[in-house]
Amino acid sequence: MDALELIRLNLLSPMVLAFFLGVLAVLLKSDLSFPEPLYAALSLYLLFAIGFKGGVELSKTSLEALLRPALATLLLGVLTPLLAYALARRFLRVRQEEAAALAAHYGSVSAVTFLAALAFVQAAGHRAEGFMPTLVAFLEVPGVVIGLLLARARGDLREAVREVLVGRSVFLMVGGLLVGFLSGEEGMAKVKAFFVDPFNGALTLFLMELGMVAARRLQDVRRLGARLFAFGTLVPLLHGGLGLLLGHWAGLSLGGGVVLAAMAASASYIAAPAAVRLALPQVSPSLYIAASLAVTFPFNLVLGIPLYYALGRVLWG
Amino acid sequence: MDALELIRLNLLSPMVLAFFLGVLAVLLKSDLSFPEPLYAALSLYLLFAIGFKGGVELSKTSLEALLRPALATLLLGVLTPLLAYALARRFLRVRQEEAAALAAHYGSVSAVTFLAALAFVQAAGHRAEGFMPTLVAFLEVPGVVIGLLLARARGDLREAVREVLVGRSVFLMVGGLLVGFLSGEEGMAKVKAFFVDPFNGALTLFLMELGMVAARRLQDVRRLGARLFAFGTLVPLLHGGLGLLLGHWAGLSLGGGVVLAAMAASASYIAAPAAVRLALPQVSPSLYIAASLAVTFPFNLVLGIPLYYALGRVLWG
Amino acid sequence: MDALELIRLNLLSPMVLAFFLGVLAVLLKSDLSFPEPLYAALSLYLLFAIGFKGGVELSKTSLEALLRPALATLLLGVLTPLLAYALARRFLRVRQEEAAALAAHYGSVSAVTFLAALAFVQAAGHRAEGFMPTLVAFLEVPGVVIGLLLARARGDLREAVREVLVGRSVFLMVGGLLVGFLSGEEGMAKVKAFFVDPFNGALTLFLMELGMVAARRLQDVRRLGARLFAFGTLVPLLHGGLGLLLGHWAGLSLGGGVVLAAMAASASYIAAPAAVRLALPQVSPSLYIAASLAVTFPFNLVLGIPLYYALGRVLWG
Amino acid sequence: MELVRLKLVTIVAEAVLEHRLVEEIKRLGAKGYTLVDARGEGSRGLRTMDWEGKNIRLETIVSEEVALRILARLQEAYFPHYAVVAFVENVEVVRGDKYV
Amino acid sequence: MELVRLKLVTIVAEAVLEHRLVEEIKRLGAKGYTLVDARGEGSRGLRTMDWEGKNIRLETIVSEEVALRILARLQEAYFPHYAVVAFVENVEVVRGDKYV
Amino acid sequence: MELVRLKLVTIVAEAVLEHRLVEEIKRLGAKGYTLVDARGEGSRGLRTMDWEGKNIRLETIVSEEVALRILARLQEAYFPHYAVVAFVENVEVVRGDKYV
Ligand SMILES: Nc1ncnc2c1ncn2[C@@H]1O[C@H](COP(=O)(O)O)[C@@H](O)[C@H]1O
Ligand SMILES: Nc1ncnc2c1ncn2[C@@H]1O[C@H](COP(=O)(O)O)[C@@H](O)[C@H]1O
Ligand SMILES: Nc1ncnc2c1ncn2[C@@H]1O[C@H](COP(=O)(O)O)[C@@H](O)[C@H]1O
Ligand code: NA
Ligand code: NA
Ligand code: NA
Repeated sequence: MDALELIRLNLLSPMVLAFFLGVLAVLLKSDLSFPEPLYAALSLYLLFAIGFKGGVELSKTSLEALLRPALATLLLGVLTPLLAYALARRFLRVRQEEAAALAAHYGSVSAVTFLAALAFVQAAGHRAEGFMPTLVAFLEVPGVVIGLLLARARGDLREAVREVLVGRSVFLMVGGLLVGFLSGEEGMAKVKAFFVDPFNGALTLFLMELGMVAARRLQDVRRLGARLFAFGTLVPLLHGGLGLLLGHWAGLSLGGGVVLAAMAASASYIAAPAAVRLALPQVSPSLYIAASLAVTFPFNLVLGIPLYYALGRVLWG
Repeated sequence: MDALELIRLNLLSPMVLAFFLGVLAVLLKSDLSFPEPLYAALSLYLLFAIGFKGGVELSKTSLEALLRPALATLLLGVLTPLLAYALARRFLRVRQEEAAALAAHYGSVSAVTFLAALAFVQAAGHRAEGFMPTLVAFLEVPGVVIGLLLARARGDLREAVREVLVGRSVFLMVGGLLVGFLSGEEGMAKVKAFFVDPFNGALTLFLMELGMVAARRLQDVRRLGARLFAFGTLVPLLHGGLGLLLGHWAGLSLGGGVVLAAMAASASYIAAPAAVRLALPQVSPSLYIAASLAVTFPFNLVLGIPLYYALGRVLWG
Repeated sequence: MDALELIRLNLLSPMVLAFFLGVLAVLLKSDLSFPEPLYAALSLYLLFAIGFKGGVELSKTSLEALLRPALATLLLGVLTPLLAYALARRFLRVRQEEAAALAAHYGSVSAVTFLAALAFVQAAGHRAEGFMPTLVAFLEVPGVVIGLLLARARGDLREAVREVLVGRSVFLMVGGLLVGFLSGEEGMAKVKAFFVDPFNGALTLFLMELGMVAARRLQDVRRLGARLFAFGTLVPLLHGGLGLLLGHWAGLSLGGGVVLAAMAASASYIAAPAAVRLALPQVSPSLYIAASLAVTFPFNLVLGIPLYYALGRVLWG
Repeated sequence: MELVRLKLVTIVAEAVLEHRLVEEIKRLGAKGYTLVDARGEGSRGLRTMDWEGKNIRLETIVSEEVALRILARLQEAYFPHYAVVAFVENVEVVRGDKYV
Repeated sequence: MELVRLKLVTIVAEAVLEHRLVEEIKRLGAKGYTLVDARGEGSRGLRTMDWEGKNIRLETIVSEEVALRILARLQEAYFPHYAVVAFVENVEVVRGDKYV
Repeated sequence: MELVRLKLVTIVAEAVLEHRLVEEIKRLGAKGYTLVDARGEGSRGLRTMDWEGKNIRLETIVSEEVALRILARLQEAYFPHYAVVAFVENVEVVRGDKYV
């Protein structure tokens, strides 16, 4: 399969199509809307389920296998926000705090991009390591911390770290991982029909909603101009490449490496915005939400993931 | 199986029983209530899922097979509102706008009746054509348009058409159809456990809620009298018969013909009420909501669908 | 398997682990929260599903088998509130209305404890009788009635009984039972993928939420002191033992006996609090909600159920 | 357009009282009300959205006389035991006869 | 800190009117609004949270002039046919120029 | 029945501020508050119910002094950067000592 074929396959998956359906709903001014609790329920379900699945897998792998991947992830967690910061300052020419806000977002992870990457590699016949959800937690935190440090927003730093660590995304994923790890295959047998089988369908609905939210942000991108668009596509390519290299170095499988690349390439739009909004109120949220949600997220979903996979196949040989 | 046996089978399905349980909850003044977002989530799920399933089937049929059924549906879309209008004027002796409001409802489709009919023919060992959800969209719009034209509510006509076309019911069903059509069997494999297997169960819960809503409208029917009751049962019989004939002419299978009949026989209570309420505010909503939701919907659910099936078997031979 | 092994198995089930994850979320001040409609939707689903499953089973058993178990349950319904009242007066030294409020709670049933017990005996390779959900309804009502009688809150008695009987928990469970009974195996085949297969997973999510609610009540327990803690663990042991004896006398299977014991041992925290709050406003709700939700519920979930099972195995031989 | 001065009574109470309070205010002369779900904190501690603790916020536009009757009834039967708060404001409405 | 006196107009209406009412008040000069979902009862009977009957509660802080314009428009185009209630209060705000 | 005049401060703000604002008003002397979820539009554009943009509507009954303190604090620390609106009304309550 060449890259184009991969992109086609990816484009025609129900998940990606549902995302575009959501975009369409907004463009056509449909009165379609997801009740807010449905959004919350789906994200809760998806995060816990992915952690749980990972935990069950983890219960079957040696913990020492986790060491190098964890190290690679922490390295990514330090490098990517700095990279994003430098690019934002030089390329977007934004103020220090604005660059820092962007760094916080591009240094941490979008859980849905992570899920989409998992689904993609699975559909391509590979499987990622069971501990990947743990790595998400490792990658989520440093990005936000370094972002706030770059903005010299020290006052709120401790609070911000705490908020990200026990924030619902990280908590649910790590919590699910723990539950899965402790209850193992036996536990899995009991709840598989709820947490595993319907997973991709739930993800499809969720992506429809995300498509609507992203489309509503499109006008912000337009206002902020082409540079933001370029920033939102180049940074993920850079971060994704870095993720592949480090993943390869860490001895991950091809599947795991691609997922790590997608994680590095993604920009948070749940944990980071809340932390940044509180700590850096002077930065307009349109800047970072538009960039991460309306540019980088669809880019990764549609082109990025198949691309990292194509590159990964070269790298893994 | 004779008609009585069919009715018995239908009556004892979990879906129909759940509807009556909902009615009972209201009669017993139980404090049972569905949180509004659950209602919204279920209807979103059901509409998208049915479209999706249809789309996957459609990806396996030639599009020319769609031509005659589409024509038959458009014909129904023009005839049924006119018929309903004439009957309302002559038989119910209501004012012009009131008859027009009723025409808009009885000319378009109730998505849940459509779903119930699909489930019924499936349980009876048949299957409807994959493109039926498309036909729902074709039938939904003309009814409302003609209804408003009959009321001379021209001012809002374009707006009303747009609202029905991109309104959530049509949008979700057609959107699901597109997603299913494009992602095909491969897509289906990924999300079957979410959109297909649990479908009837979700429909059961939804019907419980509809039973509660319908029961709350029962007092409106009582106030409006026996004529409304007669109108709400005779019109579906007429429209259902017409639907069977046209479906047969169009070359649909028995399953498809019965579903088309149920569609024609049903009265909208989502898209039409919103459009009519805005365009014809002088007509009391109790009139059309009570008729379509508290009379026609249960009639179709309990008696109508098995009846159209029994007639269909004669017609199809 | 000895008792310790049973406790270990129980502790490591996803359901129990999820409960503790919920507790942890509150202790760590995570911003995790369940949208209220999700809580309502899950409880609606669980109650109806359990009734439905029971109803289908019931349709295969002779109704006379129900007689003695029903009698045993009614006996429990009278004895347990009186016992709880006496203990509360003597041991906790609370006022008459306070003891009565506690009696109402410990005399009726916690639906989730019931579900957890069912899941436990099933995981241990047994099965409870299909009519158990009916028994829940029988046990739910007398407790509240006798509780209010003990408080001499006669004025509201009839209203309170009606409210419990048609209150959503009893109504959904008995309603589901009816639907299951009438639609039988054929109905089951249609909706199994929704109401049966994903059940334990949904219960897992629900228990996470309950863990959060219980943890928020922990501070109330601390304020009310060690006596309340002792009361909240001794009463279930007593009631559970009584339940086992009566279940054995009634000829239930081991599985059914253990579930009946767990029912007797449990304290209501849905139907009873609402009824008691309205009828006995002078009693602070912290007293009974903390006792039943933050002490007795986790006690039963973690230790009680395996214990009743261990005892049951002795008794059933 | 003629504006009429009336009273807006707002009651915040634990959700379990919804039906009772609606009955009470109707009995005391209110012709309508508007209700939203709420959460809050007061002397009895945080009332979260948990089923057992959520609040409602009930508004009714009434004549001064009915407003006083409602407050008196609340003071007598609800303030002592239940988590209830109420306040009164002056409002102006069109179609004043709709509310009295 | 300087407080400015303005009018708070509250409109309770059937949910189907949401978009229209928002357009109307903006057209008539409102610079912002706040909206919550509600349920209620009035002369047209109980409006529950069922999709077809839920209410919205819309608030907007405006100058007296705009308030009167909004009421006049409601009286002309909405009160006769729709389930709509509206009332006006005096409020004090900081940064009064934000609202006019 | 004695009615006491107090101030009702209503704050509409982006939801992310919920915890902070509750802390602030308590620190400044509020004895309770009532909170509902809301959506709205103002100078910073539409704030929908999407997680990142929803609003809260917070009410607290306080003495005039506390009301002014709250407004001052909002003006100093919130108005410049956050999407926040606040207004003050006169209300009458029974049991005035509950609120001060
Ligand atoms: N000062 C206040 N301002 C606004 N709402 C209040 C105030 N005090 C109490 N409440 C509301 O009234 C409910 C019951 O108050 P309480 O009886 O003091 O616990 C609380 O949950 C709040 O929603
Ligand atoms: N007196 C009232 N006080 C507060 N809200 C009211 C009042 N009357 C009506 N409403 C609200 O306005 C809506 C429409 O009222 P109506 O047009 O009288 O049916 C009702 O559903 C209530 O939410
Ligand atoms: N004039 C107004 N009347 C009522 N609410 C307003 C008004 N202006 C703003 N708001 C509310 O305050 C929030 C923030 O406003 P802003 O800071 O102007 O974007 C909006 O989302 C609205 O909910
Ligand atoms: Na990243
Ligand atoms: Na029709
Ligand atoms: Na009990």
